[in-house]
Amino acid sequence: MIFFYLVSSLIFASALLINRNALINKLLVLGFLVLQISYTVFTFMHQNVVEATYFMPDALAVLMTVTLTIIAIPTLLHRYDYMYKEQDTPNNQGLYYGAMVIFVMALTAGYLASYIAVTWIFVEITTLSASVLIFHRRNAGSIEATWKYIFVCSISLVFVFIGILLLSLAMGDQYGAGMQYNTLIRLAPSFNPFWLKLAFIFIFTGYTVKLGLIPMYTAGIDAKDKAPTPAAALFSSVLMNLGFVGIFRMYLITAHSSILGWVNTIILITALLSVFIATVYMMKVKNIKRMLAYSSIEHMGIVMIGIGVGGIGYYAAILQLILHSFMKSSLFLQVGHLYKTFKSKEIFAMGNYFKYNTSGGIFLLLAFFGITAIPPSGLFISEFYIIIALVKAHALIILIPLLSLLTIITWAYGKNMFKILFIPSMNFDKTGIEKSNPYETLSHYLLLALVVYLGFFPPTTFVALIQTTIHSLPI
Amino acid sequence: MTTILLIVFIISLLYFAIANRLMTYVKILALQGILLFGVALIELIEINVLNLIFILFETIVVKTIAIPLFMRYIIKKNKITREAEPYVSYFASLISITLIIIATFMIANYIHDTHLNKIYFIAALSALFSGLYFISTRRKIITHVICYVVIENGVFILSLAVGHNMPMLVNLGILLDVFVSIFLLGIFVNKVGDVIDEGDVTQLSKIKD
Amino acid sequence: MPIIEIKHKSILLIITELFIVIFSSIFTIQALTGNTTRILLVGTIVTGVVPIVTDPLAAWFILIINFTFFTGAIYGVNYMKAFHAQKAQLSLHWISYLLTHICLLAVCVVQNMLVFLLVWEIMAISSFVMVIFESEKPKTIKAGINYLIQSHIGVLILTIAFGWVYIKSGSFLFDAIRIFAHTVSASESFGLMLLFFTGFAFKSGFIPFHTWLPYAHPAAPAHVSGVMSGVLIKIGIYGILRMLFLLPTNYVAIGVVILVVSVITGIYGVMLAIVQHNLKTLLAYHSIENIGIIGIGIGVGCLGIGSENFPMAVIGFAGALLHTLNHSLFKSLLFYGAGNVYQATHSVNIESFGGLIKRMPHTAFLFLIASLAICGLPPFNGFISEFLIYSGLISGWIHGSFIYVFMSVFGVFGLSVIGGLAILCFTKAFGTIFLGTPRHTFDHEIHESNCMALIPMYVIATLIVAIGIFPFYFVQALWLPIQQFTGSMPNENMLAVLTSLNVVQQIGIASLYFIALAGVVWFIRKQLTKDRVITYNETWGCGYVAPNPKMQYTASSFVRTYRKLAESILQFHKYKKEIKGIFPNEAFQTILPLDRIETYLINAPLKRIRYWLNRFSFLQNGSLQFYILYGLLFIMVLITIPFIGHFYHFMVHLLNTF
Amino acid sequence: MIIASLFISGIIVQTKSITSGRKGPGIMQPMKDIVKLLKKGSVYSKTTSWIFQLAPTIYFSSILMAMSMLPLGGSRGLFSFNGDFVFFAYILATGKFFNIISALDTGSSFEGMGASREALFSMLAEPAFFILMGSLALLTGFTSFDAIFQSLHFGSYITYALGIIATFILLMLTMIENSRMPVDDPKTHLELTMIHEAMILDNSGFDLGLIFQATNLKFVLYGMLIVNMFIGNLPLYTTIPLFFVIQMAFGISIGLIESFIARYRMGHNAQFVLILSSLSLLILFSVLLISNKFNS
Repeated sequence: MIFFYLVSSLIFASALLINRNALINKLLVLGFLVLQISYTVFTFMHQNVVEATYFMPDALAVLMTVTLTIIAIPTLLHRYDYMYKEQDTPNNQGLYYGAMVIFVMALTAGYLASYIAVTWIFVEITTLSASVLIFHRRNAGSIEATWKYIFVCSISLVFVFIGILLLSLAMGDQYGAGMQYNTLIRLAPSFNPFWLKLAFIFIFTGYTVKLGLIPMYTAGIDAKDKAPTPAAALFSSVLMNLGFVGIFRMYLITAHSSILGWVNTIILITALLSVFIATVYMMKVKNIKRMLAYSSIEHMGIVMIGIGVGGIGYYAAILQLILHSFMKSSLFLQVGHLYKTFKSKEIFAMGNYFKYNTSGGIFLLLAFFGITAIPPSGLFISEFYIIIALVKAHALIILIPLLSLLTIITWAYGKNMFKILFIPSMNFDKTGIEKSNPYETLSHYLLLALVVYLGFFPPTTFVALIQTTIHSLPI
Repeated sequence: MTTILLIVFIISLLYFAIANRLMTYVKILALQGILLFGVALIELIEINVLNLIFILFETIVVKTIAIPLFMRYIIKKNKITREAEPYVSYFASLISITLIIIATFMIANYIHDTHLNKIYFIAALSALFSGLYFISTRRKIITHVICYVVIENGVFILSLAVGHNMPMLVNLGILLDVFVSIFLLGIFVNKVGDVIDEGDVTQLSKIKD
Repeated sequence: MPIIEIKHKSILLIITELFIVIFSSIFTIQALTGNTTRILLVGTIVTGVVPIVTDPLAAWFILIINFTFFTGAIYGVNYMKAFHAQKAQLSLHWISYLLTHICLLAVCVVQNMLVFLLVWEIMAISSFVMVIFESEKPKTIKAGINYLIQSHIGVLILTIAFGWVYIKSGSFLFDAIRIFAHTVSASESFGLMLLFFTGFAFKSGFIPFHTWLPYAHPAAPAHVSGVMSGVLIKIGIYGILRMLFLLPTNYVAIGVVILVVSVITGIYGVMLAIVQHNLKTLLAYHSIENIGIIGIGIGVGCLGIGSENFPMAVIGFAGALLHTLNHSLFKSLLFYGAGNVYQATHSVNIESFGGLIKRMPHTAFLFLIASLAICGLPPFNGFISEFLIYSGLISGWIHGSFIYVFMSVFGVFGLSVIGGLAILCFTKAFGTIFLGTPRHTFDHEIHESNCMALIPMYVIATLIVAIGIFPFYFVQALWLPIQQFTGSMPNENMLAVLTSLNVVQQIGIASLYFIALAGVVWFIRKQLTKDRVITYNETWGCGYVAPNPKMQYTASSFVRTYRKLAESILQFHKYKKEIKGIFPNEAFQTILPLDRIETYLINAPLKRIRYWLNRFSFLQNGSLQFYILYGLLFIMVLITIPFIGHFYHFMVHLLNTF
Repeated sequence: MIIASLFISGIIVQTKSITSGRKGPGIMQPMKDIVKLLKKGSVYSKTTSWIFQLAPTIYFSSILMAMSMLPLGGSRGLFSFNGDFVFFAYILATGKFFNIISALDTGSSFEGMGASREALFSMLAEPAFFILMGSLALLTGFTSFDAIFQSLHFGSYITYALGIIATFILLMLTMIENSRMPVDDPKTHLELTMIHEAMILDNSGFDLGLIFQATNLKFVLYGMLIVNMFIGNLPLYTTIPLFFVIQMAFGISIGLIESFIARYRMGHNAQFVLILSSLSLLILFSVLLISNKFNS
């Protein structure tokens, strides 16, 4: 089935590449969506069934795949609403959609991969397809962003590869067993801690480029800034999830070995520093997309703090991850509407959005509360759990800085958001603002509602999936 | 025998540190390719033939011939000045590369592993770190690509070290190497080259906060 | 709501309000007559069971909330007529108004920590949306964000507190707090209580957590400020009371803490209030002062419980609760008065007013009543509650050990100073706004606001007078809520309590007598002076023949003597241009008071933080080399750290060998 | 007591004039003034409103009210309940409030000045009164005027000391409340130095009469407090003459003070007033000392 999926999505991609007709283009996209949805359902049905020896949809994979599919639908469809559609040649359209399809496909496969090296391959593929998306505008800025993104990603992926090699060294005599995640977890207690540590360092450092932590978060910011908003929505949500999957699977391996304490320390320090960096730039940036990108960094920092502190933090981390994906992708989609209204990404050029696009304005208002984890946002629940975990672990040295940084971030967010929403901007001509009809905002509202719903009324299957994901971890 | 080759490889890194012309870099790359070929030949002689041929092809054709030629072509095409123009003086780079190598030796000193010949580890890590070091101290974009290839060589060595256990990893490494190098260079030739006449990286640092 | 016409919108609003009020009041009345309503909602996996309990304490607050919100709605509908242009924003405003009301009610009745936080925060943000209604002014947005952030900090503190309880007890129910108190040590539960107090203090604006208040209130529309300062900050008081009730802790210690903080709050608030020139800011600072008075009441109650002094506890809590009601009444009345003045003159600067009593007599009359009430003067309601607190303090003063006497003296001292200063402040406010001659000529005609605005104000005013004259009934209504706190106490001397509460009846009679007396004297005066010749003339200017409005005493000159005294404590910015030379050229002097606590506690640290954060902004410097370098350094550091340890051991070994 | 009030200021004036070696006007002179004023018609400023006309009435009646709360000897006041001295203080404050705003109503700068000073000083004076009464309450254990005065008996010498200090404080409070020397000089002719007198510049006729009468009543009011402190619960027929005697002494003493103390600078007044508070605190702690509460 996975082969069918991969092959057919490749076919779709290539068809999109060669096709020049807008209608067929639409149809192909819809077709791919159908494929994606059906395959998601399939994985959901056949959990923990090994496919083609290299793939196995375990709980984490299923969670991530469902998230991806839900987000992929609006991101692929909303493309048609954005103002810069007319300046696209059919050629670009085709390239864009082909890359989109490959990207989604690679993400799905990356989640599902049950071999550490296979995950790595698909991460590489996401990098390449992502770079096509970033390059979509073909101006100096996008070239620079693309170049940086590719380069930093390639270097990081080299790190990951080295990590994998070191891991194979860590296995010692048992290399015959193969580098399947379950096998690695099983064998982890007998690993050589020296090699394991080295391997973790390299793999962690490598995957931070996708997850968006220090040290390698840097290129991702530019990518999210320069990519078209739907692509950026994917970058800042599901792509980060892929990075998380990579790190989390490695974490699971280390969790069964003797070096867990050391790993947790590293993760906590890194995560807190990431939140700090995010704060520094949230105060500073004047570009809405970059601001959102930094806020993703902040959220990933919180997630990793949850992982590092353990206990109920594991549950909270995964919850936070998923909710953040929905929240952030919907925000990025809304940014597309903002760009449509104000023809600019600079915050000082925007203003009084509430007046020009009421539905969008209300969404932005609610989304502000959603993203800053102010109840009724579901993120509040996950952060609440993380705070509890920190208090329980007596980690006040983490808790207090974290909370103060979060407060500053909330303030910065509020400052910019309400500038956009209410304060009219100087020398902005109100002529030629096309009214965006409310249905375009509908999907954003749905995603927002999903965040609240999953936060406060999580369905039992959802909770069960998260529980099974973390069941093997020491509570 | 492999030890000697690898030591030569490490020395080539030192030479890389003090070399001041782009062409020299390219030559060093070719040299490293040959060295890797030798190492691979000796190390992996016993694995199956097809795989071996594949690896040798990679080392000889890609690393030794194709990439260096490609580089020369780019340098010619974009009329990049021949000088390397690093940020830090050659002497300083020499010192730091030496330090890196010593550090890797020290690290290797802590390894008690029967499966690994330490010299591989040393060569690989020093190649990695010095490659990173070069990237962050050289000004030209083309040098970044060259240094990336150096890093790739290091990775290749490491994969050779574990190669007899898991050939799959070696092949993967090779695939990555080929794929990414081609990709990077392709972009470079097509896009970056024409927007940026003189391949100075300062022109690629517009986006910042 | 956006579809509906404005007119219908307001009607719809009123109807909804009415519905909410009636619906919630049913339970309230039941609760106050003794039978508490308990409903158990099945929550979700996350929250767990959600008990909805309407006990007397909640009921009392619900009554206050309902009254204030209802009158506020009626007043607001009329006030908002000026803003009919921006339809969408208006409907958003009214939706959030209703939301705030509902959430306030929910906060009172919900007994599940998580849901409590949820509704609490929804209330905060919806009230925030109300505050930023006039959003075209950047100042408004600034004030709104300030408010939002500070209340968020409060929520974070509460979150930590609740999380603490959750860890210990593993349940989100409020009863878990009680269990918590039994399981852990006294000091720990005291710490928890302090956390709660701090968290709620942010909302109710105790010093030093008050700094959002003087910005948010003036920024909001009049009815919103009335509602906010009437009930929204009281909800913090509710939280404190609820936690005191749930968390049996060292009552003496917490009482002392609350009392001291409250006295400081009260004095500081009124001291700053006097020197304000923006009417609404002045009123906002007075809210802080009144919170202080309420807090004194609570402190007295706690001390009473702590010292097993039953009358003291009862009277203290009674005073606190009654003052909560009273303050919500006269403060909303004052804000509505301010709103009328603002709509008539489009200004809130006291210095620019004068002689408004001739233009808007009704507003002036209502404002006068409210001012008398807020100064705690008989025969109005403010006096009753302050009197209760006084007598509570004195009863603690008479029977009780040294610490109680000391605290009570402190309290009495504070309360009397607050009273005096309040009189100074409101003579200033009323005098300069409504009396004398206009100090500033407005380019438009000033006229009394219409009856729709005045009706709710008159309703409030009548209630104020009613409480002043027939306080006993209201105090009776308080009996059950108080017993929630004191029920556990041995109350053998019930008689003393009842007498001490009956006192208020005599006060009522005395007030009546006073009014009658005044009436009689007035009547006599009328009789005697009706055939006298009454001539009208200029004010006597000490022989000066050409008096003009500039000659009269302004607000700032009125409080100059005071300011000289207070300058040591408070902080002022003076911009002055003295008159020089023989021929006086133009000269001015403007004094704007600063909140010293704010300067030192909020602004300075913020500035430092910003500066400090900016020093790290070199990281994303756009050059690829650095990005790679970060990775290199990261790995290097992680690898070398263990080796440093090894190296250290090696050196130690080396040194030992020699 | 009303009767006494009629003479009190006369007595004061008399004493002053005697001490300053003049032959003062008869004791009845102030009475005559007031009666004359009550007969007069009145002149109102154009700027004033109904506040201005209402205020004197309320001022007057507030003082009557306060007076009706004081006990005299055995006979308790019309109203007496626990903590009625709070009511006492606040009802006076009500009167003062109206007095002040009526002054502001005229829009004259002098009256504003007077009003501001009046408000400030009486505000500062309040704590002193409260703490004094409180400490008396602490001494006796009761919280209403008559109960306090009933059970107030000077046992030991220290209580006598207390009594004396308390008397002094009350005396000074009287001076402040009625804005006499040394805080204020009613007989000055420079408005800038007036407090109380400045406030009533524009009142005339009946109102002025009311205010004067109210002022006199106020003297008596504080006089009565002092009186009550010394005469415990004696039967009425003894208290009445005793009362008059003490009132007389009170008036004379005020006269003496006025004639021998110079008026303070306005700046100093605040300190002077605050001194009273500290004094009353002194009383409080000495009371604490007596009813040894420290060790508990």
